[in-house]
Amino acid sequence: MSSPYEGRANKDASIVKQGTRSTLTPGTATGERTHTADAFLIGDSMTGGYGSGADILHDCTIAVEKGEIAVIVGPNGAGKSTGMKAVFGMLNLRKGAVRLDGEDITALTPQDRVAKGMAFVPQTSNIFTSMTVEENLEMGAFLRRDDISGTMAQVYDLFPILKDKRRQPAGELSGGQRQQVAVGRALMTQPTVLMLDEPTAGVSPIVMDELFDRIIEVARTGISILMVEQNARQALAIADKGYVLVQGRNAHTGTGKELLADPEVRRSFLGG
Amino acid sequence: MIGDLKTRDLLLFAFVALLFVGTGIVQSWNVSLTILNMGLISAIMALGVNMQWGYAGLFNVGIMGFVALGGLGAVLVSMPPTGQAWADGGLRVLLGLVLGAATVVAAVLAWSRVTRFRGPVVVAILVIGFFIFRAVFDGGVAAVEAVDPASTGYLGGLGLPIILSWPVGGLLAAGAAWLIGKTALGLRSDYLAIATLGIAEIVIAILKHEDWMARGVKNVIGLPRPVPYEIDLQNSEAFVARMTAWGFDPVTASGITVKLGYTGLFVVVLAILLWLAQAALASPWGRMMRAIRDNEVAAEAMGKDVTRRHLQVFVLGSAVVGIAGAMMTTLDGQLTPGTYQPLRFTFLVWVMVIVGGSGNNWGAVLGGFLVWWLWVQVEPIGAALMQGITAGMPDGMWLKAHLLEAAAHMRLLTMGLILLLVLRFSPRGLIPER
Amino acid sequence: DGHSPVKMGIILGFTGPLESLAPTMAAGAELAISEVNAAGTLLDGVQIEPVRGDSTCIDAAAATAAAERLVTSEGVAAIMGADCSGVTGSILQNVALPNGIVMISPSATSPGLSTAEDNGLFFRTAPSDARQGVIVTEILQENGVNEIAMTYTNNDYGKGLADAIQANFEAAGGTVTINAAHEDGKADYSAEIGALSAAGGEVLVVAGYVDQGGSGIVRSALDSGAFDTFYFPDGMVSQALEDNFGSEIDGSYGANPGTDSPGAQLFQEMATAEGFDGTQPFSAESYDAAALIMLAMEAAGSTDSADFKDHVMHVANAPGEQILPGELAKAIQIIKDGGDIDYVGASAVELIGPGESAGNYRQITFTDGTLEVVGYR
Amino acid sequence: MEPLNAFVTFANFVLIPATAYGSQLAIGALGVTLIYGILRFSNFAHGDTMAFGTMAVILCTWGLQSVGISFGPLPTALLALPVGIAVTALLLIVTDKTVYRFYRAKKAPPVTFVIASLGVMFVMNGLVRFIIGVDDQRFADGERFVISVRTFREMTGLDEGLAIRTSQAITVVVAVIVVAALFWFLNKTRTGKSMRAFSDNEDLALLSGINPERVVFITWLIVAGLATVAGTLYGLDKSFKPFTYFQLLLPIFAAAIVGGLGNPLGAIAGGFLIAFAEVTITYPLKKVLGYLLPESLEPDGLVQLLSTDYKFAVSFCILLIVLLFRPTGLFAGKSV
Amino acid sequence: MIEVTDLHKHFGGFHAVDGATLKIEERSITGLIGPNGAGKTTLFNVIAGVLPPTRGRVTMAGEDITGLPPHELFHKGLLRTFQIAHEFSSMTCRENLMMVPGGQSGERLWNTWFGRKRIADEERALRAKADEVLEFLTVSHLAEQRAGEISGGQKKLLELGRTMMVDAKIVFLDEVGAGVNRTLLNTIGDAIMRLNKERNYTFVVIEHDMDFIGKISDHVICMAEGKVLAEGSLAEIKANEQVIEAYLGTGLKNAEATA
Ligand SMILES: Nc1ncnc2c1ncn2[C@@H]1O[C@H](COP(=O)(O)OP(=O)(O)OP(=O)(O)O)[C@@H](O)[C@H]1O
Ligand SMILES: Nc1ncnc2c1ncn2[C@@H]1O[C@H](COP(=O)(O)OP(=O)(O)OP(=O)(O)O)[C@@H](O)[C@H]1O
Ligand SMILES: CC(C)C[C@H](N)C(=O)O
Ligand SMILES: [Mg+2]
Ligand SMILES: [Mg+2]
Repeated sequence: MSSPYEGRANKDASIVKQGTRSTLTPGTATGERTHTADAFLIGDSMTGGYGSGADILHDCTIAVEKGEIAVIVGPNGAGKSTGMKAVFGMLNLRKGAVRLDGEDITALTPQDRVAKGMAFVPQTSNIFTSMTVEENLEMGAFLRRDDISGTMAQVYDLFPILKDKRRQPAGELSGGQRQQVAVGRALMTQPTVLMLDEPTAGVSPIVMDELFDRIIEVARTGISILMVEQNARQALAIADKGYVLVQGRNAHTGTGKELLADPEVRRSFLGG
Repeated sequence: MIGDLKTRDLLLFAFVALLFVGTGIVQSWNVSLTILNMGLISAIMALGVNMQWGYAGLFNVGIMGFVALGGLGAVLVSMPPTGQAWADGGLRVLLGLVLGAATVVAAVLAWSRVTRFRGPVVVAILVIGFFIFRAVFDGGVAAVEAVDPASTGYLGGLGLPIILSWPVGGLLAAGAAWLIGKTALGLRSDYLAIATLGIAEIVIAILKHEDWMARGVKNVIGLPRPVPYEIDLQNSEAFVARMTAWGFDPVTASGITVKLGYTGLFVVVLAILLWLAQAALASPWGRMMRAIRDNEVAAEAMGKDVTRRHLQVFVLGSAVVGIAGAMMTTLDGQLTPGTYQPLRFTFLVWVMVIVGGSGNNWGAVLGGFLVWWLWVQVEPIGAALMQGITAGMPDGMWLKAHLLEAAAHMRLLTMGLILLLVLRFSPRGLIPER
Repeated sequence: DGHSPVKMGIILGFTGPLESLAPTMAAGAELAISEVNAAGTLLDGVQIEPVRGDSTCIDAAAATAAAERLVTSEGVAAIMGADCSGVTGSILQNVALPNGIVMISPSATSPGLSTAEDNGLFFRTAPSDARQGVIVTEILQENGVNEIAMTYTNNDYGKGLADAIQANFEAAGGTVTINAAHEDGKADYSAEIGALSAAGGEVLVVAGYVDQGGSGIVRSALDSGAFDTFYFPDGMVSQALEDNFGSEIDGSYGANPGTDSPGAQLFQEMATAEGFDGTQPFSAESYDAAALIMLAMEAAGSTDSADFKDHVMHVANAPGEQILPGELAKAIQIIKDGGDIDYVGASAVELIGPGESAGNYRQITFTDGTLEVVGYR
Repeated sequence: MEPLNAFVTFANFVLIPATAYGSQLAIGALGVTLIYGILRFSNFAHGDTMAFGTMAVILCTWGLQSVGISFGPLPTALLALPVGIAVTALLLIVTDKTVYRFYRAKKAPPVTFVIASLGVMFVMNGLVRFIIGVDDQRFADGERFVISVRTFREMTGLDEGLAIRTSQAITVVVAVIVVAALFWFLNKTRTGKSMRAFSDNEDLALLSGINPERVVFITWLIVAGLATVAGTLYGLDKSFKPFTYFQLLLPIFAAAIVGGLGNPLGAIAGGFLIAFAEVTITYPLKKVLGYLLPESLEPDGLVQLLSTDYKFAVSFCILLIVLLFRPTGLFAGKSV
Repeated sequence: MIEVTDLHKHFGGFHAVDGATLKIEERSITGLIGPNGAGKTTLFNVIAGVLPPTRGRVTMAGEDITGLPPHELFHKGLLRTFQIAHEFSSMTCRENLMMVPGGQSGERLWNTWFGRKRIADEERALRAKADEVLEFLTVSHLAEQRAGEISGGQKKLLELGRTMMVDAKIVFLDEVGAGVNRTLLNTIGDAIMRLNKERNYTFVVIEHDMDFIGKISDHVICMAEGKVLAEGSLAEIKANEQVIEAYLGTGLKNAEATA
């Protein structure tokens, strides 16, 4: 195996956390500011909405450190996806900024952000339906000039079913298979930040576990992961940081464990 | 019904009204009314297309064919029958047609009933039927077309008042639409489009070629009118006296009177159709149609019979177009199959619908008036534009001569520019769907 | 001089399938107008101002609207046009007739127009195609042809002409192997040529337009060796044939309205001086149509259609002094002096029956790649 | 000899013309299908784009001819092609920037693009007529025939002749090359794939770092090439006249659709299907049968299935039948 | 209620459903699970008439319904939701719901012109019903929002909401839970159980969330490779080695290390 993740996979996660400057205040009080201003990727005090419609996000901050996993949870329609899109530049922000590694990228187009090493798997229509599975993956690596066969092998490794179906148009796949293609496509970019909007929606438990495993591994290579999850308990379990969004605002923020432990969060957002 | 309109929409209608009033003042009321009458007909056509596209998302590019069928209705209803032609071969032609139809029906039945050797049986029925049909039909046609070909050479019509042809034209179009819909409505978007385009071409080809029906490319001219002739008015002392008393020139007044007669008739038709269309659109029926347009699979799963609804709206829309077609032929006073061109009768109507605002009946109507006005007026506008551009150039300069020479072509260019501008500033149409 | 100019509508298909014929036709008419204007003597100093309108050739509604605008808004006193028979009929019925405006078409040749209701307002300087059918048969038979294949442009002109030819030719004992339509402006005529060649015949009669499908048909027929001798009716005879095919069509022949009167020649010289091609179809007829309108005005002493409509036939026909192109000023003078004229013009106008040209035809043939006039009938 | 004569007649009047016409339609349909495939709308301005491209080529050809440059037995116009393509590409790209880009940004539905393309069609239409006029223009030079009827007869001693025009030969060759190249480009190259990705899911293409403007740019570039080549070859074979080019639009669309929109192979198949339908079904077999059958059985009538008046109708009937059985065309096309 | 006998659905050479035989008891809530690509959705699509079966038979209450079109099945009381939400995107959420009930008199053109009074009454009732459903799904505030402009999870809720607009006999739910907040999903689970008890709905539920399946279903079917792999109570299924290997897995390998 020539995986770039190799050899790091089972190291203690605490190694990765060294050097993070996150000074999260434990606790879950609404509106409590956490010190994330100099995080690796941060959508800082974002306010904005679709087109000329009403604001969906209100002064919402999402951040992730290098090599960390940040998970966003919240009720349906809270603005999680909107927040992700905002971070990726698919939305015009009225206020706030997006910074990557200290650099202000608020004005960059999505494809410029891809060039900067960001990758995104949207929640819906996240595959090229008329193209084969393999072409989907190739498109993920569109900006790469080097040999992509290694990465592709890893993706097939991660999602074996895709290998069988690699010549099939992705539009003919089952719901869960599509989801795997979508995540695979993002992995093909070899990103420094991976943003996933509900990657496990519709995937079977075994694949979901595989996926979370791989996400942890990926994070350990120093890649930042920002993801939205409704399978929140599993997701928060592996999260370094968790955000609860409600109506476009930061409602609770904390480490994954803290949020899991908070009875109110559990009851209101995680299904008890 | 008017209550559905917003202030902005009313302003747009007022603007279009202003265009017509302006035309009346600057050019002449006769011109203004001429354009208005065709505008009314265009509005009805646009309404029909909007039903199909705006309500149900059916991309019908065969409008021309339905317009022509409506026109055929006008001839069949209003022209006097040609006695000689009926005597010589009329019945034979009809018999031929019946045999032809019977062949098709037999073939279709065979296709669904016969189990063994289905293909060969159907082919055999079709081939044999075709030859019998040709044998009977061709002779009849030859006999009919031989009757004074320069002025008749066709079976003629029923000699009824031409106004009756409006519903009949609608029915003809509806019948054709039903046949087409039964076969082609399974097709999606552009595929349906080209299929309907082709069918329209076939309809025109038949109209052009089958002289026994409506004289083909030799045209039927001099259709009777639902309104008096200008000449009769001019010869009527009462009319002349009254107009002179009111201070009008009797000749001009006769023209205006006749045109107002048409306007009145057309307005009634448009108002009725618009009311029907609006009531339907604002009801659960309209909601169901929109649902089907948005997502057929889901609508089907929610118990809506998509195929039937498509057929229904396709037939209705086509019927409306057919009515407009018959009205247009009535207004023209002649049926000239050669003039049916997709650009004019299909794409221009589409432009009306899209510019007006697809999915919105009022939009379609507005588009009908506005675009037709433009279509007629871009000619002088284009010429004026060229005059303006060349005004500064010295006489005799090659460019000036060239530009003025090309003025006629500025017509389409101007049309294109205006279309692009309207679309640019109102991409969803002037009165968008809400 | 106190006279405001009187307008004359020139309604031709400036856009549409005959757009390439329209410019020279309009130029012909405007040539007559400028000739009269230059003289300045019409009705003691009336200037005529041409106003163009687009008939589109095919769109009856647009043509009607354009004519309506010219008549009721521009206030034209007469219409020179329209070109195609279809739109001509509709303008006549919907605009000219109701408004009592004289209309002289230079080119609408459909036999159907002969019997159209016109209140004495409609004339044409082109002959009805019924007449041409006779001419064609005569010429073909003189050339010993007994079997022809025929193709016509699919409109009232083509169909009417083809029917007339077929009826006459068959009545005279000939055989028409096939009489097939072709649509103008189509991309490809292989199918038509295939059918025509399979049917066979000594000569192919192409009742079409030279700058439309007609040339396309001839081209394909030559290239595929289907036919090498053609008969060209009026819509085809033109300089363009020479340019397009040169000596490839040697031995072919045809006829178009025209006379051996020096008028035609004169007109061509005038046209050349003016910078357009006077041999283009119906250019001469357009000149004549415009001239007739103005001469009739002079004869009536009025620019009101109701007055001068009755004078058109009179100035066009004998008795009187013969008037050729370029002699319009002279004609006006003669009328002013109470004399009588017989307008001959560029196309040897002789109006018969319902006010249409009697039909003088110029017989031509192609030798060594050039169009040669061999006689008149 | 008789069967040979029959075959030669059939080839001369059916096979060769239909093949050449089919190729002409095919190259035109390729352009339509490409725009549909990548930019997802039916471009009604394509006929006039072809006219514009051809016009550019003609003007350049005249220039070349006037300075005495020629291309031997081949038409000079081929030399002028690159210039024509460049000019056309410029026009298309300017059009895109001023017209279509706006609707792309707005994510307007395809029908808006279609109607906008109607507007563009009107404008281009006026532009071409304004520049070169409405008349026929002939610009073909070089050898007209690869083999002419007379030569053929002399060579073979048959009664019937057979002609192959240079332009026909070139058209067929070009059609084959172009479709192969396009197919390869779209399916095998990175840029080609990115174009397909863009057409499939614009947002996601963005997320993969594909530059939409570049995709659009390249698309128009190729379309300019296809349109100019198609127009020029057609003009060489027949003649150039703006109105005819507009009329070409219909059979071209029919070809693109019957083959399956968005599919290059489909465009080729569609072109041939339409062309052969037009030419074959209305072809009277009288002459062919005359050669094949014994004297006594020779047909009196034309043995024509349908008169040529219905040739267009026939091709549309075939189109309908194909669509009824394969609703997205011969080669499963897309639909928006 | 529903019996599926040796059902096949082939895509070219690929057998998505490969001889599935199963039985859905009346008034049951059956959970349908299985790995991605097992053929669950395809099975739904075949039963619901969206796809024609290659072979096999489906009966509903003894009546053969194989290959009937979806709209007819709807009127027989068979409803389904879509895994990938199929909202009517240009219509408001409320309209999305109001369009569902069949046999509305306002769906006949004639009535839209001459029976407007009756339509108005019906509409009022429908509207109240729709608002009730929206309320239940906690999305009342979206009533006037275009369905194309709501969040992914909200679309799934709307999918579910549509089935609540009519009295169905049997409802097929294709992963209603995917993308839905777990707290809300619990409420939805309660509703499903209530509809089942009070109104005698039969449910077939595809879901990958075992907690949810465990909470609501009395019977679980696990599919794999187009066939029924195992059947029984959730506990039985969870203990089945094959199911664990193909579907459930053994949990996160690294999670503990991280957390
Ligand atoms: N139209 C099609 N053409 C070809 N193969 C198809 C098509 N639709 C589905 N398939 C294949 O059939 C298989 C079953 O798909 P299905 O959608 O039924 O799976 P599923 O059990 O619902 O999975 P999931 O849990 O991921 O939704 C998959 O492998 C898929 O690739
Ligand atoms: N395209 C859009 N246009 C306008 N409003 C939108 C659009 N998409 C979403 N919204 C609105 O924005 C709000 C937030 O949506 P968003 O998709 O961010 O929610 P979410 O938190 O991701 O929910 P879910 O868990 O259901 O995916 C919702 O109220 C929704 O109605
Ligand atoms: C311009 C002309 C060629 C018109 C033709 N003679 C016709 O009547 O239509
Ligand atoms: Mg979301
Ligand atoms: Mg599924």
